Order: sequence, then structure tokens, then C-alpha cells
Amino acid sequence: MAVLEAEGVSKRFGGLQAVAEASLRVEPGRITALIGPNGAGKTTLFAMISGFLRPDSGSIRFDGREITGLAAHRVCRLGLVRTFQIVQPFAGLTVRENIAVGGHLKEPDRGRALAAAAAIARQLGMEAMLDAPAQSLTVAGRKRLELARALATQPRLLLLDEVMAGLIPTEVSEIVAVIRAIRDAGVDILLIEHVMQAVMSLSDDVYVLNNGRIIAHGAPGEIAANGDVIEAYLGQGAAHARG
Amino acid sequence: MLADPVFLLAVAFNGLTVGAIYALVALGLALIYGVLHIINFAHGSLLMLALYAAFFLFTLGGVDPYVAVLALAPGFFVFGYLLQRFVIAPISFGRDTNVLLVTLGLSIIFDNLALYLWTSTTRTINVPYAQTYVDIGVTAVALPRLVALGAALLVGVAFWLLMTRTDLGKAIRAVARERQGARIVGISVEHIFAVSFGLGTAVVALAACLLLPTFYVTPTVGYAFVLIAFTTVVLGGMGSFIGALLGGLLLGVVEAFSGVLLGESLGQIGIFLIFILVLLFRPTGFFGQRVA
Amino acid sequence: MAVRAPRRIARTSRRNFIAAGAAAAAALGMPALLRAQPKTVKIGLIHPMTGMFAYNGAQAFAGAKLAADEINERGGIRSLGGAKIELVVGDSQSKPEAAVAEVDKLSEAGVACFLGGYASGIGLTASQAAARQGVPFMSDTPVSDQITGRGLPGVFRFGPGFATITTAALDALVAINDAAGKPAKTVILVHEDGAFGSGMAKFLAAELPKRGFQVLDSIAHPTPTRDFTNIGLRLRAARPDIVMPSSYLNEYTLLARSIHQHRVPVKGIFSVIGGGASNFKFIREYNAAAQYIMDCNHWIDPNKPRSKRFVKALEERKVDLTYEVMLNYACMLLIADAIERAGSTDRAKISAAIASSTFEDHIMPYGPTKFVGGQNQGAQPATTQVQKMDIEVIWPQQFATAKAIFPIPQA
Amino acid sequence: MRLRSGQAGALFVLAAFFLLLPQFVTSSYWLGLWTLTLFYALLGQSWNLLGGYGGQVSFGHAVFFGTGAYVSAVLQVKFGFNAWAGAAVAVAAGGLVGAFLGAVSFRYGLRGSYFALVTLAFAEVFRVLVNSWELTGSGFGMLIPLRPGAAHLQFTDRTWFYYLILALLAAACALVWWIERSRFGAYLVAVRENEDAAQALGIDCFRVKVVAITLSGALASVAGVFYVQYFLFVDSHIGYGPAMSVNALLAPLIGGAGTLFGPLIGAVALGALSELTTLALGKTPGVNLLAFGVLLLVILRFLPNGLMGLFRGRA
Amino acid sequence: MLAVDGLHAGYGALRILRGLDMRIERGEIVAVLGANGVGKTTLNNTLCGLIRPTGGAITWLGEPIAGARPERIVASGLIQVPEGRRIFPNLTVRENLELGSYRRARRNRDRNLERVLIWFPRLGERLRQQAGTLSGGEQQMLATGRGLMGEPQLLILDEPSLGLSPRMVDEMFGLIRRINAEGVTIVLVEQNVVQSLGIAHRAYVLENGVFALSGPAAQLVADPRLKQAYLGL
Repeated sequence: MAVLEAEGVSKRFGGLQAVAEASLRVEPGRITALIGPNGAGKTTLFAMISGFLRPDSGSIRFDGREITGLAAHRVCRLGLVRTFQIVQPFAGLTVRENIAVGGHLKEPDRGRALAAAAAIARQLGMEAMLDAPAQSLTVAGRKRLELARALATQPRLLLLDEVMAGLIPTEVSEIVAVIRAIRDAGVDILLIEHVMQAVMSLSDDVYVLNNGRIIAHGAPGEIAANGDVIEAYLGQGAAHARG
Repeated sequence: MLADPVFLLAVAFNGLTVGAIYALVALGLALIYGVLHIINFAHGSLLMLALYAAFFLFTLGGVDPYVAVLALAPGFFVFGYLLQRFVIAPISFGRDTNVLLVTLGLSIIFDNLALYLWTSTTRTINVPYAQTYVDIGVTAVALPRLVALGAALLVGVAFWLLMTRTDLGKAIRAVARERQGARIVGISVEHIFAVSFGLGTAVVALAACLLLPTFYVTPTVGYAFVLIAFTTVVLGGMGSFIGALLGGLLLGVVEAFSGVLLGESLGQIGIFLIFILVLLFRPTGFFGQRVA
Repeated sequence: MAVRAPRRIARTSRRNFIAAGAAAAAALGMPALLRAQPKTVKIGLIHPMTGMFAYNGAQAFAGAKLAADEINERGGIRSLGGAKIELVVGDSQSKPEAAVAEVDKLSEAGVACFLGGYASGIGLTASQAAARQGVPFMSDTPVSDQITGRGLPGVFRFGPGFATITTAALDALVAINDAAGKPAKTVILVHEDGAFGSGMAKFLAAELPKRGFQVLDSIAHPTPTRDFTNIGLRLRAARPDIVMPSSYLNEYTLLARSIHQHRVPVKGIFSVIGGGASNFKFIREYNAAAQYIMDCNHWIDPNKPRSKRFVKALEERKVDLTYEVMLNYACMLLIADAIERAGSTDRAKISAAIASSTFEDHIMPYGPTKFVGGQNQGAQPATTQVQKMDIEVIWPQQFATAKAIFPIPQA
Repeated sequence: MRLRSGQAGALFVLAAFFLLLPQFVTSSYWLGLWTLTLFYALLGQSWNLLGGYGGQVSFGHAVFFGTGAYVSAVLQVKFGFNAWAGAAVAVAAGGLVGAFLGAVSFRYGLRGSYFALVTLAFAEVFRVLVNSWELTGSGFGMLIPLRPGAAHLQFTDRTWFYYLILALLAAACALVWWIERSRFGAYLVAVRENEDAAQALGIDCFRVKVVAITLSGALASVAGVFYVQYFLFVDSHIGYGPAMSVNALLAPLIGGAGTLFGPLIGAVALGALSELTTLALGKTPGVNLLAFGVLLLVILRFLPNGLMGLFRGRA
Repeated sequence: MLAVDGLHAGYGALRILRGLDMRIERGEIVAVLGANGVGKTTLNNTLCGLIRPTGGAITWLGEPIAGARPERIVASGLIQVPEGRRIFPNLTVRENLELGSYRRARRNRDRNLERVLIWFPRLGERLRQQAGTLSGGEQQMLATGRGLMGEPQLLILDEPSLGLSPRMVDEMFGLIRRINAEGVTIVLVEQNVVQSLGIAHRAYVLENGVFALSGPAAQLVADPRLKQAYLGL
């Protein structure tokens, strides 16, 4: 059974059809990627899955349970946690405190949550910044913090929204390793990503969203060869230029 | 009494004339809130200062308040402009809580400066037309009240023209919603902030000149209007100029009727209940736009 | 901050020591030494110098100051070797908690007695604090009957309390109405919604029917109120014979203007401690609206020579003639007299001297003072009426300077 | 997160200072001033819990203060309650008003200025109501009869009032200290910093805010109960007027909002400031407050994070 | 025309641009390419005075403008069409366009308005409509039109193809070429690599705050490093 199933999900903002009849499935034990050009509706789809937006139509099931329209914090408590593309740190708090907020979902004790936060930071290579205020972090640091905080909630399914954007290649490969490790630890992952290198090497399944519609679905290799996808990505004419 | 249509009409009309003053005071506040997104606690104190200015122009210089408008409105514009640009903005660092404290501090300063300079004596002026009553059929209205109502409507039209027909007005509206975009087309946001504060202050000066013939001035007179101005601004939709004007007129009428129904004392509750209900159920007010 | 206080106490006690020495010197007939050592008796004034009641506080201070200046010019407190009265102002900021802090502060600064209060809420808390410190407290204008009704030692009120004023007001109203052939039958009460106005209205609403008046309505309004037009309209619609307002000065002014503006056809306006009709400023500025308004209020006995001097002195000082000035002036004279008789700055002795006071040389229409449970028994208000540019006393008869003009002559 | 030795030392000095203060301050004026300062610190701490830690800035904290004062006064005067029992009910009532106000305004998603204004409006509604209602003494206000004795929460020796407010403030600080170190506190701060992120991490922002405003309301009503027992009088302007709302936010904002000792430091600083200006300039009405206003602006200009910013900046 | 030397900039402690050098000549279309978050928008904002650079120099028409106020930079003819359009949603389309000439070319407002409406006829149909109600593509046109109202000497277009349908993107790029042909120098900041290179004369590729590649567009199109950077192919 799929961990996550979205079926025919649509969302309209005023005159703009942000997501149209999008369907996707996340299978257990796999890393699923959602790609597409800017403005394609990926983040909107994420927001609907995680309960931040209510879809106009369609249904979302998590672990076989209907979660369409459920409030975000309830979705999170079921084990489905998202990160934000535009990072949303608790700017005034330290890295340790930031992560501990996530940890508190399962751990009421402050001391233990803080200790767990340190452990997660170590796992993500952030131990040096534990007591730095979140607002002093670099883009890469903030992305990592976003991931660490989500991870601290001990989720079943992690929705990662562009955690690699803006990272330098070495940082990207570090994060790729981290994400793999998370998957191996039994957390399923759905990610939005622009850094194609990472998508190709990480994911087992790729969905391509363009203008709010899923235009392709398949293994990374198939997707890379798909003319529609290349065109959607590099712009019109790219498929020919390549050939 | 309540079944008497003449009485009710008189109450309604009176509400309108009172609402005209509320509208003007609120218009200034709405402008400042709408553009700068700050709650100006010194607004009542500015009204008080303007009332004193008009009072002294009359008693010392023999200038009629209606004539004094010509000097006070520009004068207070400059005052407001400088206040925002050189006091409020630099001290508050753009933080909301600090803006709150700065305007609070300013109101403490103004109120006590007035107390120190002019003592706590209640001052009124005696202009011949204050005792002139115009019979409008249902009731006799003091001439200054009619003038205030007319002026409020006129200012409404003038503001509407300013906001829609001039580059300055368009720039103010642009800054109110999209500061980054405004900077990109070369609008100095700091300047527009100060201009808005100045305009808001100028309107308050106008309100003061209209109010003085039928009212009084003391160092604490502003408090009588601050809360009502906030209510008006919320009712009209935070930052909506037309909303503030109509909201003020409406509140005047509501106050008049709830005063008649519940008594002036308990009747104030009508205003605040409206205030709360609007905040809860239609926080954009009746004329504000929904913010995405 | 903490260390300064003991020093202050030390200073006070040194001064007491000098005072004692000076008294001894006086007894030994050494007047030269006395003049070389000018002494003062401190009186603490708890007045609202800032905040909502700042005007009233300033007026109250002016009254106390005038009295103190007169006493000092005439040689101060003789029994203390000509000690001068020094007024120490404690600003109550129109707030009880500030008033209490000032009472504490001035107690420690060695004041012999307090004078002040102004509003009932402030007076109640301030007098309580003074009682705790063992300093006598003379209330000036608070009318709440609880001021002296609580049995606090050393808390006095020279002026009349609530029950006295209202009863007197009703007597005056009935008498004036009877004299005119009972033209008035209906009344509307207009009052501010604080302690003073609400209390007044409640009492009047209960008492007026017993005296043959029908109360059509009782209209409360807040302080400040921005607009009185609606009340004017209501009055015009209800057509009462008499309107009885109880409000502070600003609201009173607006109300009188509104009644005038809407040509409410009343036979009389009779206020009870209405701030306006007993104020010459109001009469100067709104003479038309003020005409024939009657007011039962704290007021001087205008026939006393001292009152005439008092009024003249106020004119010289450009101080408005209001009841705060009168009562504070009179209270200060009373306190000075008590200290004179006590012959000491000892607070308990002053308190006892006030309690046993039979002081008569004041400006109020009270007769000799007689305190029972802190309340001056002879205290009573006067009823005044605005006639042309003057405020005439029309009741009680023995103080009257003019006859009441009632009902208002219709033009 | 546990106390560092420096902090423990500072705490010890602070506690010793306040506990021993009455030994040195024999002047009842100064003791009264310190009592008032601690009272303002308590009121500020209640605001701080909601506004400083939770980021929900209230302009109407008088609504809780007044409820505490009025409920305890009415219960004693009109229903013959014992003062202590009345106090307990009053504190519960303050919490209840907080819960109600929070439930209503947070349910409708009010934030920032909107929330601030709605609290202001509620305070005004309460003010008008108690001013018109017979039970609450209408315009007279409530005067609590003098009944000296600890059983009636009235002390003839005002040192006891000092210790009472000190104990109440210490308890409030302990509560805030504990919250700072609890899951709830972490959630509260998270909600202040970023509601979206908080929600994404499973925090029920609505519930957190309602709990915070309930606690804050209860604390403010403790201050209200103290006020009314100390001065034995409250009326609508004192209880629900805007002045008390301003007092509630001034101390924490000056001292440092969202810090444990911000309200205390702010209250002490404001007290000292107003004493100094009165001492130096108190002769003419208004001048001292004028100077107070100017100094307030100067502090804001140079210490935008409040006085606690001095310490934090160095850390 | 525009020279950038060793430019550093960032937000607070965040350092985003770390030493950029760049030259723009009159009449060119220069593309600045790069993935999300590499600092393209920071570069634009620094050029336009919205962000004060922490180091380096910007020389515009022979004058240093690093750290100058944005209104002065706009007045001198360096105008940006920002990412996310930043149109005034509460103003009408016409008012938006009029404000394009708030600081510059106010006297030629009517003439320029006509010109913009010829380029973007769809805006002409909606002059009285509130700008916030326009579709994404129309908003992009409006933002571009607004930029042109100020008679820019250099127009910086930040992601003009963002969120547009492929047909609209084609249309947009065609327009950019036409605008350039009328004498406006253009800096095109884009993700859409192929089409941008198709119309640009030269290009810079930004990676983590520094330019990783630069050169004539024709050369870069064929550069395998470019494709790798984007698709990982």
C-alpha cells in the first residue's frame, strides 16, 4: 500500500489554476521526487498534502487514512512533516532550540528534547552551530536546520521542499547522503528539487509537474530522456538543441 | 419619543454632524495606518496641539479658526513630516513595538508640554457664528456643525482626487501595498511615509479648526477622540480612506442612536461592540480590501 | 534610593529639636533668636496637578496658596513663634495609587497635616493612607459620605457631604418652586457617570417623587463626552419643567450650550454641584447659555467681609472663583487655626485641635465648625443663580443676595 | 539550560536584596514605592508571558487586571466572601476572561494590530459595563471596608504587603521560568517566531495561544487582586482604563520583552526614571512627565532591545 | 555602460555575492543564468540600490553608484523589472504604468504609454482593471511595461518567463528582442537557459555568489558544462 496517495487534487487562486487534477503516490521505502519548472505548482501541491491549504477538489490519503482538509498540525502528528522552500526558521532561537521544537512532538521533557536536538544536529553535521541563533546561519545552514527540525519530529513521511537549492556541490552531496540515511532509517521521502543531479541520483520515482499538471512519471532515467520534460525545464527548443 | 420620526431624523442628522469630526480625525489615522502600518498613539495629542494652535491664533492673533486652517494645515503637515522622518522612523528602527512606544512617548511629551506651557485650564473661544443655528426642518443645527459636515465631505472628495489623480496619491497607494515595487520605480518610501504622516497630521489640524468653535481644549482633550478614531479606522477597513470617512459618519449615527437607546453612558458600548464584531467577522472593515 | 530616607528623618527630627529649642527661647523671652531661626509648618496638599482633573487641582492649589500667603503675611502661626506655613504639593496625578505614594512621601517629609483629595476615589484612598501614618487629613471637595463614615481617626471634612448637599438642594428647589406657585412638576436628571454624578442622580431619583416631582428620565453620560446634542434633543422631546445636571465643568459647559441651542423649553435648570454655573469663566464666555441656571454647590457666604476680601484677592491673582478655591482657602484657614491652638506641630495634637475646633473666621456659610466623627456638622451648600453677569446666592435665605428668578422668563 | 553559576549568583543577590530591603528601607514612602514597582513588575510579567514570549501584543491588559480587582472586591463587599477566597475566584475569573478573549480572537485569526485593538476594545466594553452596573458599584467604584488582619488580606504593617507582592512576583517569575524550560514554553516561543513553521512541526498554535492568554489573564488578575487589597478601592477607570493597559506593557518593553527579568528591570528603571524626573523637576506640573517622555525616547533610540539587550548583547 | 568590480553583498550575516565582476555594453542583451538561490536576485537588488553592497564598486555611466539611493539610480535610467513582478495590486493597470514614470520621463508619459500599449496590446484592454486581478502572464507584461515607462537606458529583467505558459514565454522573448532593437540595453536574469541564450549576446553563469562561466551566448549554448550544471545529464 502506498504511504501517500493524492488523487485528482486541484487548487485555484483567483484566476490562476495552480494545481490541476494532480495525482501521485509515494511507495514505502522509496524516495519520490516531484520536479518541474518554477511556478509549476509544486509547492502548492505540498501545501495541500501537508494541510496548509485545503484543496478545491480531490483527495489525499496518508497511511490509508483520509487527511484531506485536516489541519497542518494534525497532519504532522500523524507523521507527515514538511519543510519550507522559503526557509522558516524560528529566527530568534538558537539552532538547538529550533530543532528541539520539532523534538517536542514526541518528547515532552525539555532536557531530553534538547539532547535529542544535539544528536540530530550531529547527524546533519551542524553541531558546531548548535548555540548560534538561527538568523545568523547561511542559506545552506538554514536549509539544513529546516531538515533537522522536521526530522526531530520522528516522521513517517518527510516532504522536503528544495532543501538543496542554493547549496554548493559539496554541500549537495553531503545532504544527499543524509537523505539516503534518513530513508534507510525507515522514513519515506517525497521531495521537490531543482538540483537535477541530486534528483537523478537520489530518487526512485520521479513525478514532473508543469503548469499544475503531472506531465510525466517514471524512473529517473526515463524522465531524463523525456522530451516533454526537457522542454519544460530548459525551455522550448531545448530538446532539439540537444539532438 | 422613539416612535417620533422627527426626533429620530434629528438624532440621525446630529449623528452625522458629529461623525464628520470623527471621520476627519480617523482619516488622518487611517492614512498613517494604511501606509506606514503603524498604530499612532500620538494622534489624539496631535489633535490637542492643533486645537491649541487654533485657539492661540484666535485669541492672540484674532484669526478665525476657519481662516486659520490655511496656515495650520500646511504647518501641521510640515510638523508631521518632520516628526515621522526625524523622530519616529529613526527611533523605532521600523519595529512595530518600538513604534508603539515612540508614539506613546510622544503623546506623553506633547500632553505634558501642553500642561506645562498652557496649564490645565479649559479654554474655549467665542465666535459669533457658534451660536448661529440653522433650522433644517427636523432640528436646529449649530452652523459650525454644518460647516464641519460640509468640510468632511469636501475633504473626502479632495482626498479621493489626490489619491487617484495625482502621482503623489498613486505613489502613496503604491507604497501602502507594495513597498519593494515602489522603490523599484524610484519612489522614496521614506519620503512617502513622512508625507503620509504629514497629511494625516494636516487633516487632524483641519479637524481641530472645525471642532474648536463648538468644543473646548485642554491638555487631555485628545483622549476623547483617540479610541473613537481607532474604531472608525477599523470599521472603515484599516487603511481605507473612503472607509474612514464613511465609517466616521456611520459611527456618529450609531453613537447617537445607542446613546438615545441605552443612555449616553452605557451607549458607548454600542461603538465598541461594533468594533469587536467588525474585527472578528470582517477584519478588513467594510471598505478595506482583502489582503491575500 | 534606600539610604536616603533615614537621613531625611534625621533632618526632620533635627528640625523638631530646633523647634523645641526655639519654643524654649521664646519662653525665655529671646525674640531675636526667633527671627534668626525662621521656622515653617509644612502642610501637604494632595491635589491632582496632572491628569484628568488637572484644572481642579490647580484651582484647589490656588485657594490653599492664597490662604497660606495671607497667614504668612500676618506673621505666621503665632503660638509657634511666627512659624510660616509651607505648602508642599503632592501631585495625585488624578490616580489613587499616586495619591497614596504622595501621602507617604509627604508624611516622611514631616507635614503636619494634609489637605486635598478632590475626587472621592482619590480622597478615600489618600485619607486612608494618611490615617495609617497618623497625619490628620482634611478633605476639600470629595463628597462621598464614606470619607468620614469609615471611622478613620484624623480624617476630617470641612465641607458638606453628599447627603447634606442633596437634602439642601431639594429643600431649595421645593422652596423656590413653591414661592413661584409650583409651576414645575417634572424633572430630568443629567449626570456624569462617575461616583459623584451617579450618586447624585440615584439619590435625587429616589427623593424627588417624595417632594412632589416626577422624574421623567435620568441620563448618564461619560466624562469626557464629546457631544451633547443628543441629550439636548432628548430633553426637547421630553419637555421636562426642570433639568437637573450634575457634571464636571467641560461637560457642563457643553450641556448648557446644547440646552440653549435646542431651545429646550424648560422652566428652570437646577444643578447639584454642577461644575459650570458656579464658574465665572463659564458665565463670561457663554453668558446666554448660562442665564438663570441655578446651582446648589459649595459656595461662600458673600456677605462676610472676609469673603469680599477673598473675592478681590482672587481677582488680583487672576484666579477663577470656583468651589475648589473657596473650600481650600477655608480649609487652610481652619488648619492654621487648629495649629495655632495646638501650639505644636505634633500631628496628634493638631488632629485633636481640629476635632475640637469651633473656628468661625472663614468664608463659607457654615457658622462655627463642629466636627462629629470627622464631619463638620454645620457645613451646608448654598444655592446660586446666574443673573446677568453675576452669580447671586438665592438660598438659604439668610445668605441670599438676590431673589430667585423662576420660572425662566420667556422672551 | 540549567542555571549557570553566574546566573545562580545573580539570582541569589537579587533575592537577598529584595528579601532584606525592608530592613534598610524604613521609610514607608520608599517601601511603598518598591511595593508599587514590584506590582508593576508583576503586571508586566503577565503581559510578558503573552506579549513577550507569545508575541501576541495586547493593548488591553486592563481587561484582566480589572477583572481580578473587581471580582475580588464584589465578592467581598456584596457577597461577603472572605478576601482570600475572593482572591482565588478572582484569579480564576481573570483566567476565564483570558480564555474567552483568546478563544474568540484567535479563532478568527486576529494577529498583530488587530489583536491589540480587539483587546483594547474589550477593556473598554468592560469599563463601560462596570461603570453602569449596580453590582459593580457603577460610577462609585468599589470601596472595600477597612478590616485589618491577615485573615482579610489587609495588613496594618505595610511591610507585609511588600512581602506579599514580592512573593507573588517571585511565584510569577518562577512560573515563567518553568515555562521557559518546558515544552509549552518552547511551543509558545515557536508560535511567536513563526506560526507556519510551528504548525508544520505539529504545534496547535490556537491552543498554545489560548493557554498563554489564560495564564496571562490569571496573572494580571493576581495583580488586580493585590491592587484592590492594597488600596481598598477600585473604579472603572482604574480597573479597566487604558492607563493600566499601558502600564502592563511599558515595563516589559523597556526592560526587554520575552526575558524572565525584563519586566522587573523595566519596572525598576521606570520607577527610578519617574522618581528622578520628579525629584529634579517636580515643581511645575507636567515638566517631570515631559522629561520622562523624552528619556523614554532616548532609551528606545539607544537600546532598541530594552535594558535586557545590554546583557544579551554582551553574551 | 555598467561595470561591476569585486562586488560583495548579502543580508545581515548572510553573505551572498562574493566578488562579482561584470561588464555591460550599450545595446547588448546580456543573460545572467543560474539556479535558484545562487544570488541572482541579490545581484539585481544591489545594482538597483535596494541592498547596500558590503564591498566592491558599481560604475554606471561613468559614475559610482554603489550604495546610492534607489530613486537616484532609477532617475539615472537603470531600471529593474523584479522577480515576482512587484506590481501594485491595489492600483489599476493604467496607474501602475503611470507610476513607471514617477521618477523619470514624466513628460513623455502619454507617448510612452502609447508605445507600451503597442507592445502589450492586452494591457490596453485592461487599463481600468485592478492589477491584482490580472493573470500571471498579464502581470509580467504589466511589470515589464511599467519598467519601460521610465525610458530605461538599461533594463534588468528578473525571471520574465517565470510562471508563463510556453506560448507566452515565446511571446515574451520576442518582445524582449524588439525592445532591445529600439535601443534599450537589457540584462536578462533567467532560469530558462536555452531561450535566454537564444536572444542574448553574452551571458554570465552565476553559481554560489560567483560567476562560474561567462562568454558569448553562442559559445555557451554548446558548452557541456552548462547542461551538466542544470540537468545533471
